[in-house]
Amino acid sequence: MPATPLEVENLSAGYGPTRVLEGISFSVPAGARLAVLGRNGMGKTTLLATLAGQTRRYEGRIRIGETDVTALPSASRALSGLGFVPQARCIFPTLTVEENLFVGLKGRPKSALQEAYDMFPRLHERRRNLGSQLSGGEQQMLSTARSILGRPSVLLLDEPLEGLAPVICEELMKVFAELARTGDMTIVLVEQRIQSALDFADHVIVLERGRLAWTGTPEKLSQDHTAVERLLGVGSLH
Amino acid sequence: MSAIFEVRNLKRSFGGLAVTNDVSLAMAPGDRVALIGPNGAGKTTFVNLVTGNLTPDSGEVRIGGEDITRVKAIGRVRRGLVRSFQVTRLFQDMTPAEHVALAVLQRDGRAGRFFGNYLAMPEVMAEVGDLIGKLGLRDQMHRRVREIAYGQQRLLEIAVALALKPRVLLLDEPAAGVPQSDTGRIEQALADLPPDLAVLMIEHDMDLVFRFARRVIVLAAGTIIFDGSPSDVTKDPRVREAYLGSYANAGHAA
Amino acid sequence: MATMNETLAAARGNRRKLGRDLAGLSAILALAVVGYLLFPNNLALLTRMTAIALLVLSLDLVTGYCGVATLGHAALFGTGAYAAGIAAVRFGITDPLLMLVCGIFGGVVAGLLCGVVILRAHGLPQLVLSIALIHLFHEFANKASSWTGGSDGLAGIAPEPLLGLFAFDLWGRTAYVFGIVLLAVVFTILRVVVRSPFGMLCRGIKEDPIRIRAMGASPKVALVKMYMISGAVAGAGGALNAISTQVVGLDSLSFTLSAESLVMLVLGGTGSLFGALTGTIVFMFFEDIVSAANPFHWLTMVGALLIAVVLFAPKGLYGTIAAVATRWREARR
Amino acid sequence: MQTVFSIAVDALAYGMVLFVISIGLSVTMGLMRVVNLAHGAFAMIGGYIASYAARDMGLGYGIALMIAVFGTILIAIPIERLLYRRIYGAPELTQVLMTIGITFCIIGIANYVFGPTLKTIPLPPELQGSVDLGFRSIATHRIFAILCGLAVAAALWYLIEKTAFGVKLRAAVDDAAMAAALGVRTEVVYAVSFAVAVGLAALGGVVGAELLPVEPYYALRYMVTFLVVVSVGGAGSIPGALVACLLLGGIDTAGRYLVPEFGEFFFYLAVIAIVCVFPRGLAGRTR
Amino acid sequence: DTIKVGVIGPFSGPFALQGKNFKAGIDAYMALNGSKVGDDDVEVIYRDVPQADPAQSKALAQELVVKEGVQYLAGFYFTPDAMAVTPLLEQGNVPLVIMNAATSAIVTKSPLAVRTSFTLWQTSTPIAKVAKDAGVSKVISVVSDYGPGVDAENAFKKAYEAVGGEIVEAVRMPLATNDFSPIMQRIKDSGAEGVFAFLPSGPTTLGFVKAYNENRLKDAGIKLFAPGDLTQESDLPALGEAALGLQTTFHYAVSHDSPENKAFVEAAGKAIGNPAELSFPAVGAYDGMHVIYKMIEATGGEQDAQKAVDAVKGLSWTSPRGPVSIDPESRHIIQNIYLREVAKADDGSYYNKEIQTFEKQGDPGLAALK
Ligand SMILES: Nc1ncnc2c1ncn2[C@@H]1O[C@H](COP(=O)(O)OP(=O)(O)OP(=O)(O)O)[C@@H](O)[C@H]1O
Ligand SMILES: Nc1ncnc2c1ncn2[C@@H]1O[C@H](COP(=O)(O)OP(=O)(O)OP(=O)(O)O)[C@@H](O)[C@H]1O
Ligand SMILES: [Mg+2]
Ligand SMILES: [Mg+2]
Repeated sequence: MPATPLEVENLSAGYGPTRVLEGISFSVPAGARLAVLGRNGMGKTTLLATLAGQTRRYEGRIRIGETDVTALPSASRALSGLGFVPQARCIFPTLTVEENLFVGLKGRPKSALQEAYDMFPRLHERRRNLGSQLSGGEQQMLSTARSILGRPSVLLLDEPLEGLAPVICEELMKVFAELARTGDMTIVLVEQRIQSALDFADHVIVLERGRLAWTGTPEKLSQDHTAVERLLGVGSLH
Repeated sequence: MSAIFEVRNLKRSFGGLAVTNDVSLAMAPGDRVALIGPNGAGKTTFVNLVTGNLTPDSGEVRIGGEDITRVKAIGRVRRGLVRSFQVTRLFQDMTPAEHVALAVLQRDGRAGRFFGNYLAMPEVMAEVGDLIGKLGLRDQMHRRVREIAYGQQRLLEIAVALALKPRVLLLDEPAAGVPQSDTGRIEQALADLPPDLAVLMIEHDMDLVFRFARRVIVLAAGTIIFDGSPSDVTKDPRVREAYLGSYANAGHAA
Repeated sequence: MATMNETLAAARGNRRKLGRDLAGLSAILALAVVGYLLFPNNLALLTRMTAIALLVLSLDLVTGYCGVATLGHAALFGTGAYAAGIAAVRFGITDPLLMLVCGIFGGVVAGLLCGVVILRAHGLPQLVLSIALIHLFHEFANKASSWTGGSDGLAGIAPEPLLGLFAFDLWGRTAYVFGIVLLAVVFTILRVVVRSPFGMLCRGIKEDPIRIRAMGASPKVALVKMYMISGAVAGAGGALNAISTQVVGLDSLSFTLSAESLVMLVLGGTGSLFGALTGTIVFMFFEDIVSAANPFHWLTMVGALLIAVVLFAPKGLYGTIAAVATRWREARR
Repeated sequence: MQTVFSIAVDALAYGMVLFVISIGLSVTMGLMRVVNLAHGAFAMIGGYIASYAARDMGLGYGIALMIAVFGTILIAIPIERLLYRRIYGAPELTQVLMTIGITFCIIGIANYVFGPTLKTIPLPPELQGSVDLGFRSIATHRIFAILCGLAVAAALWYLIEKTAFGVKLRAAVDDAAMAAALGVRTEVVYAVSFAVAVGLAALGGVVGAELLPVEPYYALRYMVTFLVVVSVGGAGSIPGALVACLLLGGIDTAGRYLVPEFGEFFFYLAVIAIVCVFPRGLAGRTR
Repeated sequence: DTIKVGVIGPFSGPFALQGKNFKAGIDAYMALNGSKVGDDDVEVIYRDVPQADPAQSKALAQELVVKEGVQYLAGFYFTPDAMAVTPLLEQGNVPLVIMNAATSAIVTKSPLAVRTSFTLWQTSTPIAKVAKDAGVSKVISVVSDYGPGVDAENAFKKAYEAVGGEIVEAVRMPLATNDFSPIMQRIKDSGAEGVFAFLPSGPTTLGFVKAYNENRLKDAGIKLFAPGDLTQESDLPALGEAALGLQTTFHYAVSHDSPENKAFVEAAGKAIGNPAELSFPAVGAYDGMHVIYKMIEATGGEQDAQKAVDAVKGLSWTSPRGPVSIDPESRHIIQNIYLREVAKADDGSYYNKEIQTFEKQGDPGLAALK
C-alpha cells in the first residue's frame, strides 16, 4: 500500500499574530473525497491555504505522498503534487485565458490544454480574452481547469461551485467524482452547499473555531442532527 | 401599473461577441424579479449597462419614465437606480457604520460637508443603527471591513445599497459566498424591503430564487429566452437544458 | 433602546477622538516651545521646517487621504510663495497677513489647475502628469522673469511688522511664532475636515472610486475640492516661506522639492496628519544634522535612513508606531 | 524638406537612445510593478564600469560593454536579495522611498569613489566619426544605438510575450501567491527579471553615454526622463515604450529646433496631452 | 580668538564638483598662508546647498550667523543663494564674500558684499572682439535659458554690435538639454559664420561640444566662441579631442604661467585629491580667503562689517590668475580676461593655453544695470 497522499498532524496556523487553526490532524487515503464543512469564518479557507503553503504555520506537519512538505514553499508543494483552487479564484487578470491555463500546466506539453477545453467548452470560446474580462462563472471554471491541468495528486477545492449555473455544478461534481474514482487524485472539497458536499464526499470533517469538531462519513453526519444544528447552523439537511 | 424601470432594445458587444443582444424589459414598483441564466450569458454586463458602468451600443434605459441612457452612472444612482456588486466592493479600511453613514449622508446631499462628524449626528446614527441591526451586523459595526468574514461583507454590501433608499435595486449574486446558515439573513432583509421598491436579483442559488421571485427572467447568450412565473420556468425545456439541469426535477419550484 | 446605546457609544467615540485632537494640538505647541528653547539660535531652520510641514500636510491631503500619486506638489507651494512675494514686491502689499491671504489664494488657484489635470489619469501616468505640471510651472516662472525674477529669484520682499507690532528680525522669532500659530490653526482645521463627511468620502474614494460612484457621489468633484483645500494649505506654507526668508526662488516650484516632500510624507506615514508632521521633522532634522556634520557625503546617510525606514518601519515612522501601539492595546484587552 | 528629414533623423536617433536606456525600467515598473527610481543608478554603474574597463584598463569597447552588463548584474544581485525582495508587492510609495534611498546611496558612493567629474567611454574607431546620409551626416555611434535599440526591442518582446518565462513572469506579477500555488518559482522568476532589467540599464548606460555622460548625479539627473517615457508608453509594453520614445524624442527634437526657448514647454505639454488622451499610456496593460 | 568663516556652497548633488573646488581653494590658501591672522585662528564652517535654493541658503546663513557666530559669510555658487542672504548682512554685521555667483546685480544689493570671482558680462564681453578679429561678422548666439545665460547673451550682443558685428539669431535653449543635434541644425540653417555659446559647466557642455563636431559644424568652418565655462579644466579630459582648438575667454586658466599660480595649483591639487578636478571656482575661493584675511587684519579680529569691507576697497594683489584689484565703488573684482585655446600637452592631456590678454577688465554688467 502506497503512502497516504495527504497527512496532516497537529497543525496550527494563522495570519501574522492571529491564530486561526489549532491542532488539526487528519489523513486522507488515495482516491478519497474529503469534504470540509463549517460555518462562516471557521477556518476552512485558512486550512486549505495552509496546506498550499500560503499562510503562517506555527506548529504541525504536512505530508504529501512520500514528501514532508512542512518546510517547503508554496511552489515546491505544487510541484510535489498539490493542486489548489482558492476561494477568491485568483485569475491572472492581465493574462489571456490560454496563458492562464498555460501557467497551470507544470511543464506538460501545450497540447494538454485541450483537456481543459473539453471540460469547459466555454473557455475555448473565450481563450483569447483577458482573465479580467471573464464573467464570474467563467473565472471559476478557469480556476478549476487550471489546477486540474497540472495533474495534482491532491486537489484542494475551496468553494468551486460558487457562482456557477446549476447545470455546470452538476457536470463539475461529476468530473470531480470521476477524477477521484480513477484513483490517481485525492480531493479535498470545501463547500457551502452542504447537500452537494455530502452527496459527493466519502469522508467529512467539520471545523469549529479553527478546531476539528467532527469527523466521520456523510451518512453519519446526516443522522447526527445535533451536530448539524450546532456546527453548521442549519436546522436539518432536508 | 406604469413601469418604474424600463429597458428597450439594449445592445452591446465586445469585439464581435454580442453580449447583450436586444434586451427589453420593464418592471413596476414592487416587482420582485430574478434574472438567471448560464455563466457568461451577459447578466452582469446587463447590470453594468443599465447602471451606466458600460455604455450600450444602442437601446434605451428609462427610470420613472425619464430616458437616462445618456445620464452618467452617478446621475442614475441619484435617480434611485442602485446596484450591488457580484464581487463585493467595500472600503477595506473603513467600518460598516462608516459605510452606511456615508451612503446615508450622500443620499441626503450632505457628504460634501467639511465639518461635523457622523457619530455626532443622531438622525444619521439612528438610521445606521437600524439598517446594520436589520442585517445582523451590530457586533461588527465598528470593526474594519478587512477583519470581518466574507459572508458578513456581503450583508454589508446590501445594507449600503438599501441606505441609498433606491427606487430600483439591482442585486448581483447577493448570496454568493454566503453560507447556508446566513442566507436566511439576506432573505429576511429582502422580505423587509419597502413594498414599492422594484428589485431585480441575479442569483445562481435556485432555492433563494424561488423563495424570493414572483417573476423569473432567463437570459442566455445575451437574449431573453424566458420571462414568466417561477412555476413555469422549471417546465420550459430550453431553460432546463441550458441552465437548470436536474434541479428542475427536484421539485423545489412548488 | 438599541439606538440609544448606539448614540451613546458613538458620542463616547467622538469624545475620544476630540481628546486625541487636543492632544495633537498640544503636542505641536509643546514641540514648538521645546524647539524654541533647545535651538534659540536656529529658528530659521525651525521656521523653514514649519513651512515645509505645511507643504507635506497638504500633500498628505491628496496622497494620503485621496490616494492621488503626485510628484509635483511643490507647484501649489511655489505658487503660494510667488503670489505672496509678487504681491509684496510688485503691488506693495507688505502686510504679512495680507501676503498670507495672497499666498493661500495663489495656492487654491494652482490647486484647481493641477487637480483638474492630474485627476485625468491614475497610477503611474498620474505621477507623470504631475511631473509634467511641475516642470511647466517651473518653466513658466523662469520665463516670466520680469514678474518672478527668473532664476535669480524674487528678492526684495520686505514684510511689514506683524500686526504692526512685531518686526521680522534676524533671529527669526516673529517668523517662528507666526509659523507655529499658522501651523496650529491649519492643523486644527484639517482635523475637522478629515473627520467630516467630506473626509470620509475622500477616504472612500481612495479605496474604491467605482464604489463611490455607485453610491451616487462624484469622485472627481470631491477630489478637485480636496485639491483646492490642499492648495490653500500649501499656499499658506509658501507664503510663510516667502515672508520669513524674504526671497522666493525657482526651487520652490521644483521637482526636487516635490519629491522631497513626498519622501518626507512616506517617511512619516501617509494618511495621517501626525505622520506628515513626524516625517517632516525627522527628515529635516536628520538632513540638517548630517549635512552639517559632513557637507560632502551626507546624501549617503539620508539614503541609508530611507532604506532603514522601509526595512524596519514599512508603514512610515508614525504609521508603524501607531500600528504597534494598537496591537499592544488589543493584546492587553 | 531637407530640414524635416534632418530633424526626423535626429529624432529617431535620440528616441532610440532613450529607448535603450529606459526599456529596462519598463520591465521593472510595468512587469514587476516596482517603481524603480534607482534604474538610472544601475545605468550609471554600468557606465562607470565600462569607462573603467575601456579607459583605465584599455580593454576593447565590446569587452567593456560585456563587463559592464555582467558587472552591474553582479552588483545588483545582493541589492535585489537584501532590499528589492522586501518591496515586491509593497505600496508604490514605499517602493519610491526605498529606491530613492538606494539611489542616494549609490550617488554618494560613486561620488566618493570616482569623484564628481565626467567619465567617458572611448569609442572604438569604427564607431567614431560620422556617416554621410547624402543630405546630412550622422554620428556613427548613433546608428549603433539605433541598431541596439531595435535588437533589444525585438528580443525583449519575444521573451515577454512568447516564451514560457514571459508568461510565468506576468502571472507572478499579477498574483504571486497563486502563481506559486501553481508551481511557479516566483523568487527565481523575479530575480531573473530583475537581472535582465539591470543588465538592460547597464547596456543603456554604456550605449547612451555619448548623449548622457556618466557622472555621479546621472542617477537622479535623468530619472524623470526615464520615468516619463516609460509611463507615457504604458509601463510593461515594449512596443508602447518604443513608440513613446520615438514620439517624445520627435517632439523634443522638433521643439528644440523650432522654438528652443519653449522646448521644455512643448515636451511637457505633449506629455500631458498624450496622457490625457491615453490615461493608461499609449499601450498600457489593463489590470 | 577663533574667527569663524561660514562657507555656503554646493558640496553634494549635481554641482558637487564646484563645491569641492571651493574647499580646495580655501584649503590651499590656508595651507600657504597659515590658519592664523595675527593672534586669531581662522576656522571655516561649511554648509551645503546642493542646488539653487535661496530659502535654504538663507536659513543656513542665519544659522551660521546666529548660532555658529561666524564673522564672515562666503562661498555661494548660485546667484539666488547669494541674493537671499544680502538682507541679513547689515543686521548680522557680517560681510559677504562671493566666491562664484556671477550675476552683476548681487553687489548692488548690499554694501557689505564683495565679489572675487567674475561676472558673465566680464567674461563674455572680450570674446566679441575676438570673434570680430577672426573675421567673423555674422554670429548666432546660443545660451542656456536662465539668468547667467541671458547675461552672457546680452553681454556678447552689446560688445559684438559695438564692434560692428551682426547677431543673426539669439537662441535660448532649456537648461536640461541632452541632445544638441537640433540646435546644431538650427545653427547651420541660420547662415551664421560663427556661434557664441554659453552653457553652465557640467555634463551638458560635453554633449554640446560633441554635437558641434559630429554635426560637422567645425568642418563647415563655423567657429565657436564661448566664455570659459565651456572648457572648464575638469571637463577637458572628457571633452578630449573634440575640444581641441576651441577658443574661450575667461578669467582663469589652471595653466596660467606664474609663480603664484604654480604654488596655488600645487596646494589646491593636493587639497582636492585629484588635480584633474581643479577648476575655476577654486581660484575664486582662494582669492576670497585672501580678501577675508585682509579684512580680519584690518579689523584686528573685531566684528565690524563696514570697516572690514572698507578696508578691502581698492585692495590689489597678485592672484594666481594674474593681477587683480577690488573696485572700490562696486566691490567687484577687476582682473585680466584671457583668450585661451584648448591645446594638447606633451603628456597627452589637454589644457587651456592662454594666447591673448585683455587687461584690467571691470564689470560692464553694472553699467548695463543702470
Ligand atoms: N487576512 C486575514 N487576516 C486576519 N484574519 C483573517 C484573515 N483572513 C481570514 N481571517 C480570519 O480567519 C478566520 C477564518 O477565516 P476563513 O476565511 O478561513 O473562514 P472560512 O471558514 O473559509 O469562512 P467562509 O465560509 O466565509 O469562507 C476568520 O475569523 C477571519 O476573520
Ligand atoms: N470587457 C469585456 N471584453 C470582452 N468580453 C467581455 C467583457 N466583459 C464581459 N465579457 C464577456 O461577456 C460575457 C458576459 O459576461 P457577464 O459577466 O455579463 O456574464 P454573467 O451572465 O454575469 O455570467 P456569470 O453568471 O458567470 O457571472 C462573458 O462571456 C464575458 O467573457
Ligand atoms: Mg472560505
Ligand atoms: Mg455575473
